[in-house]
Amino acid sequence: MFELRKVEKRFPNVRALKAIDFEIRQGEIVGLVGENGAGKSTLMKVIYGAYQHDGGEVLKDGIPVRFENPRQAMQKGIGMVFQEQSLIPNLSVMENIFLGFEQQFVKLGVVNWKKMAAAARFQLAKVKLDIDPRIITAKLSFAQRQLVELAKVLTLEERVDGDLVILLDEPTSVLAKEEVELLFKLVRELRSRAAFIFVSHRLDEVLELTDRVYVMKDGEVVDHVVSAEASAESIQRKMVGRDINKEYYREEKQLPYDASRVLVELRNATVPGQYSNVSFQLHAGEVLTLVGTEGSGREAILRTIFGLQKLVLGDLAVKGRKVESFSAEASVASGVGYIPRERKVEGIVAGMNVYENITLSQMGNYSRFGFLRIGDEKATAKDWIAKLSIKASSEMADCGNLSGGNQQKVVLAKWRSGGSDIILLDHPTRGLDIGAKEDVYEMVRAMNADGAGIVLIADTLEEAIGLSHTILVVKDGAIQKRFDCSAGTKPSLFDLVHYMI
Amino acid sequence: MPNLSFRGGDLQRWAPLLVLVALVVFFSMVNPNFFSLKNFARIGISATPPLMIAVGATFIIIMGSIDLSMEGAVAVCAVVFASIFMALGGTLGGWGWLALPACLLVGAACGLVTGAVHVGLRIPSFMASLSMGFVGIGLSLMMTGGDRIRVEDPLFRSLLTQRFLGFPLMVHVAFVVLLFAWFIQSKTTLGRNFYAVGGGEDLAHASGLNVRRVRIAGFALAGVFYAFGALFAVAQLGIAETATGYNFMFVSITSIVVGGTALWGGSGGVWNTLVGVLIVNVINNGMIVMGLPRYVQDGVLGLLVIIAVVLSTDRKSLAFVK
Amino acid sequence: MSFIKDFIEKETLSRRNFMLASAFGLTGAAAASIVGTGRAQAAGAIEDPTIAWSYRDRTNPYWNSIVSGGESFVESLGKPKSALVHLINEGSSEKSLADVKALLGKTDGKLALAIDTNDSPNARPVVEAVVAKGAYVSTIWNKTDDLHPWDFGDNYVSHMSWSDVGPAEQTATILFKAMNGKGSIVGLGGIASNNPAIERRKGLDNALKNFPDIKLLDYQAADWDTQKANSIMSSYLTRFGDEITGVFCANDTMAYGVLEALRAEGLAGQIPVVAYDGNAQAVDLVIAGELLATVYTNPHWGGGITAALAYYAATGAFKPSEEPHEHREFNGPTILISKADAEDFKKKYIDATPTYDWKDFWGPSNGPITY
Amino acid sequence: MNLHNLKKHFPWMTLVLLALFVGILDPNFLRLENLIDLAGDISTLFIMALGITFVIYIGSIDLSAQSVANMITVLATLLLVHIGAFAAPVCIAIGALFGFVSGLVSTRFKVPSFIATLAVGGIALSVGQYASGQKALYMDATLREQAFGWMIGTTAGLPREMIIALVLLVVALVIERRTVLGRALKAIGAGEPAAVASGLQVNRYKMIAFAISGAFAAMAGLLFSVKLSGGSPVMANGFLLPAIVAVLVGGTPLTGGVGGVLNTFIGALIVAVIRTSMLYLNVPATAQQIFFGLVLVGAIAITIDRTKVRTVK
Repeated sequence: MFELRKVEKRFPNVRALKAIDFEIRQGEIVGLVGENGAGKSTLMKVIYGAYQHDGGEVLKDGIPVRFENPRQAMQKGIGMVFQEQSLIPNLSVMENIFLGFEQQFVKLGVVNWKKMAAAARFQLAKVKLDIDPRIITAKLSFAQRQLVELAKVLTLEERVDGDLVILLDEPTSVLAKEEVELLFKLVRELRSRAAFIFVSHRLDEVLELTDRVYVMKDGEVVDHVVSAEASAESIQRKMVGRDINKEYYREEKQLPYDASRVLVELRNATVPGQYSNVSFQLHAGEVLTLVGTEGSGREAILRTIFGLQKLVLGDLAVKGRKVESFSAEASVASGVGYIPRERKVEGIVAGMNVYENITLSQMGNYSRFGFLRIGDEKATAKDWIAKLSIKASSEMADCGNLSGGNQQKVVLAKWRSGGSDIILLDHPTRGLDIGAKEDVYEMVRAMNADGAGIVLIADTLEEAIGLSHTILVVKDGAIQKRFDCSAGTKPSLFDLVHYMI
Repeated sequence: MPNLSFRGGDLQRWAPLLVLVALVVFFSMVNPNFFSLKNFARIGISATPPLMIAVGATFIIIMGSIDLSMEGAVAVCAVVFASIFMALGGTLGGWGWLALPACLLVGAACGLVTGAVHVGLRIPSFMASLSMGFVGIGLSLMMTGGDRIRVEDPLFRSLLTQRFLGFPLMVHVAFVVLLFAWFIQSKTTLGRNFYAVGGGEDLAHASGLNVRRVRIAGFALAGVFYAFGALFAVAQLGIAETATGYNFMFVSITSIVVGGTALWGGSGGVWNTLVGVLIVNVINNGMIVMGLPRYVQDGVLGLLVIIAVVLSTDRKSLAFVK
Repeated sequence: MSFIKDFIEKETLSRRNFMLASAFGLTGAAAASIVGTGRAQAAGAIEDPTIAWSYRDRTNPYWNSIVSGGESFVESLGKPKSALVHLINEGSSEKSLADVKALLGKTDGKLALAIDTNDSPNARPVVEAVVAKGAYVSTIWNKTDDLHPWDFGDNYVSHMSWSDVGPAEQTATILFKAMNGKGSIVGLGGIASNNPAIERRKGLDNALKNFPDIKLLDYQAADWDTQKANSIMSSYLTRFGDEITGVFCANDTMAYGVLEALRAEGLAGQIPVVAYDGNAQAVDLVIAGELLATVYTNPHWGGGITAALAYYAATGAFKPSEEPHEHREFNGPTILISKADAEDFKKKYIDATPTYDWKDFWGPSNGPITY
Repeated sequence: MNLHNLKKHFPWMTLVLLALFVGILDPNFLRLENLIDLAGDISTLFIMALGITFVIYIGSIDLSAQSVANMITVLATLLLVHIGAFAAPVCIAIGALFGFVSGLVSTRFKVPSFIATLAVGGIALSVGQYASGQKALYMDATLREQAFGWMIGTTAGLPREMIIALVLLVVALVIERRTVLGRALKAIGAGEPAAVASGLQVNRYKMIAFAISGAFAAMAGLLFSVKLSGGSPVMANGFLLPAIVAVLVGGTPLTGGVGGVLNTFIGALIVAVIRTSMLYLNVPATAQQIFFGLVLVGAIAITIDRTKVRTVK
């Protein structure tokens, strides 16, 4: 029903898609997996019309088509559910659903809001979401927004003849377990209305949901398997092109921490509305993981340690000294480094090159009387590029053009080269492919070995368990349970979930 | 708890109006003459042309762009209107009325060109509109050779001279135009699309919205309102000239922001702009009414504008401000 | 017939140039080589200099009249109007100076410049730049008191200003008389630091001394701007209400704004207003009785004669340094226009532009500038 | 060298092409002496633009520069009588103070810089008007010569103001390229959240950027008042838009993070060439604004590097 034949896409210096063959039949759910940079997102953009292919052909119902923009793709029944935040926050839900297609509600130039609301309710019912369509989108939860997004794409059903193809780009990455279940149930039910292309890093989910899976690597489809017959390991091997080390989280390198050296101590720390009565110690060489759902208060704790949020009650002591004035600058000066979740926004400065990014937090070390010693900066950057095997053409490369994993390495290098020994990791592996994740785990162990303490908010519970010495389960702003997580005594997933919900 | 914060947000929304009320109360206390129908009518007259211009620019700012071409556009509209008006007999009684729609069309054309330059050449609106403003001033100069065109038709001037409920006709007509703007803002697809573009341009584009067309349409629409502003300015002074457009650029944008429409787009609207324009005009009128020396007026206006904006910005919701 | 006149004129000029050149003879050449660049031309050495007028803007009737005079002069030389180069500074002293220097560069000093320098401090650098290039300049309105044409030899030809104190006093007196010598007035001034704004205010103050029963309620700068004057006037109406029985405006364009503010309240023609500049529209308003009086400064003549002075000095038709001081700093003509003579005035100066002899440099002028 | 790499060279290529174009129509234009004069005359405007560059570089805008310069022409003239050459540092400090206040209002109270600087400019205007007694003031010739004589005249055939401007350019360039401050400003312009998360005191650096802009505006005002030997509260009128245009035409976009002071140098020269070209091309008086606007659109369309700017607003 929808088919790509030998599709090519070139960018200056890059052949992003090489002779892609891809097919989806009515009512199918097809998976699309691959490491970052394998060409998944380029392929998706070609499918929904954001990019135009340079070679080969795209066929809908056997007829060659060419989409100049997403709107043309939609008119052929191809819709996209974006990974995050593709709804416009300041508009109402119904306006978002019918954005660009308001004409059906317009009479003599006037929009009939009642009619639109009724139509929106009809769409929302398809995804089983019971909200007032007039509500401003910004007020919805993340999961709700995801469903609105799906409802929006499903409007194509009424609008176009023929069958729908809906792309789901990492729809589960920020959803809680039960929300994922709900979504999957919905997608299965909707098979009667549309075919789905499901793009995800989570192979277990891909195998669970889809009928077939396309595996991409280096701009090519390297494999194409039937889900029921495939295993996560085999797909992973195809994606990476090698075996995944059994010791994924480098547990064998986990050494006991130095309990005599307390780096950070929180005592009865309270920020009303965020968390209350939180106490813990972080030691040299320790990975301490805060586990909890989104909004449980773990981010706020991290922000407090970094000085972005002031404590209302209780104490924070960094290396034995009580923190009086909360500021990021003071925290950085006392050795705290922060690796934020929003890597592209808060982690690196796109438009600045590698050495500028690496020294950004510690320009004092590379300057005298306010003047920078650029030679030293470059030397340090070269050092760390080698040390962390950052794939960049040189220390002069623009960080905005690096891949996600290499950007993350630059952020790590920024703090490590500055001698930070208290590292706050907020979802450090989010959106990274397996190879890059392994690199991050490697670095975590290396930092531990150097005596650094790490506060981690992990991407998955497995990651939390694998990396930690200590796990604190946070719920509703309070620490519910402390798990000792030293090598060999690790708790199970179930143990954690029990206290989380 | 969330209920309470919601009410806080609401208070912020009404802040510009409260500032306006506070200013009126303050000036009335200093000089009771301020609080009179006659003075409100005077404020109404001086606020009418800038209101029209600010309303037009509001749509642009909602889109997250900026328009600095109003001085040129107003000059062109005023001069074209007066030229046609005089050529067709110089009175609304005769064929002269044709100059009114012609003026609005010219305004739309000015905006269309600015929008097309901005979108077509992918030049930031700041520079595109600034440059087209120069071109507009130049065009009006070419048409007039620098002379003034006097429009003395009593019928047209009745916009200023005839009163209804204590206010000149132009104030009433402007209010109707304002309702029209509100209608566009809230009841039409185009109006809502401005908010979509301002709320997230790439998202809107990905949703299949023709953002380029919305942008150009926005500039053309703004041009129509500049034309209204030009008409009222001519009605107010009886003169159409290149200088008819002067002083409107910074005043209108200041008014928009003071009214609570954010420069980064996606929020606010024409009612905010009405309040903002009134705040600025009340301050200007009030400073003279209370007898402040001319040389401190610029400074006091600056201070009050800062205070008004501070009060009406929800600072907690902003990560940072450019 | 003008071509005959031109021919004779050219003949005289070139003969004179020839004579001057020989008179300069070796001394001139030696002087030039000492100066170094040889660019500082000897007086009268420039054949067919570029003629330029540098002024504030094109949107003001006053400057348009100035320009029309300049063009009329250029036409008297048998050249098209477009031969006059316009330097418009848009109220920016920086642009004014930069434009002059650029034009000096382009013409390599073969320039006869008439200029209002926009702000009085700007006059000195402009004159210095012109003199350094050996070009010729005549200024009007704005210059500092310590800057004098005679300190610069021939190249700074002349400065014309208008003594506005007297005429402004006259208009104020007319206003006060119309008010029967009692009541209260408000005033609107020009850009506060402009010379004419200051002088016109002084004229008002002088008149006030003679009328102790007239009270000046307030006087604010409206920056020569119609719209600003309009809103200030309407605010005055709120502040002072019926107290206002007369309005003094420092120029016509502001008076238009004042009149419209009055018209909006049905008060046009009921409160006497006086203005300054004598624009066509103002004269019509005087005839219509809405404006009590205005003062004509004959910008057409001023524009033409200033260019003529610079031009003829450049071509050597006369030698400025041989002229007395009162021929190098002098006041322009002022004609008071009130209801009685407005019709006559309009016929003579507005409906028909009088033809001027652009070689009669000082005929219509009004005595030397005194400090 | 592909088109992408070429893009960052577009500003100066535009300048050269513009200059050559005028030069072909009138070879007089390209005489060295003429070009030096041209560059010299744009100096004051350029100095102001240089300061504004720092503010635009962090993604804000400074509309107070002209009013600050106006005020400084008055204050410099007044102070000269009392404290002689010390007027210079005092004026620069006052300018920096006004800039700092703009920055404070913009960062601390989260008022958009467009409005904050416009308002602070109003305050500067009031100060200037009050201090001047609302008239034009003149410097005493001897005092001016003693205190600031070094600012005017020529050295080795170059106008001194141009030399001053070049020195300031070098200073600004060093600040931009070689100092912690410059690096911090770049980070703020290119990615403010990342700068915050790196522990930079973003607000302080922003305020410093505004203060620098104020200081440069004051220097422009000071130089201008010395050049004109006086001051008045309207003397620097007409500086603001050309100065901002110079920054933008040079290739520093309003979104910040890209471009810099060298770009402004090119931009100021482009503005000078466009302005002057009207004389050389005999553009009629009434068409000058149209010409300026159209050439500006053309220049901007060529010089901005759209690859670094995500959406064009």
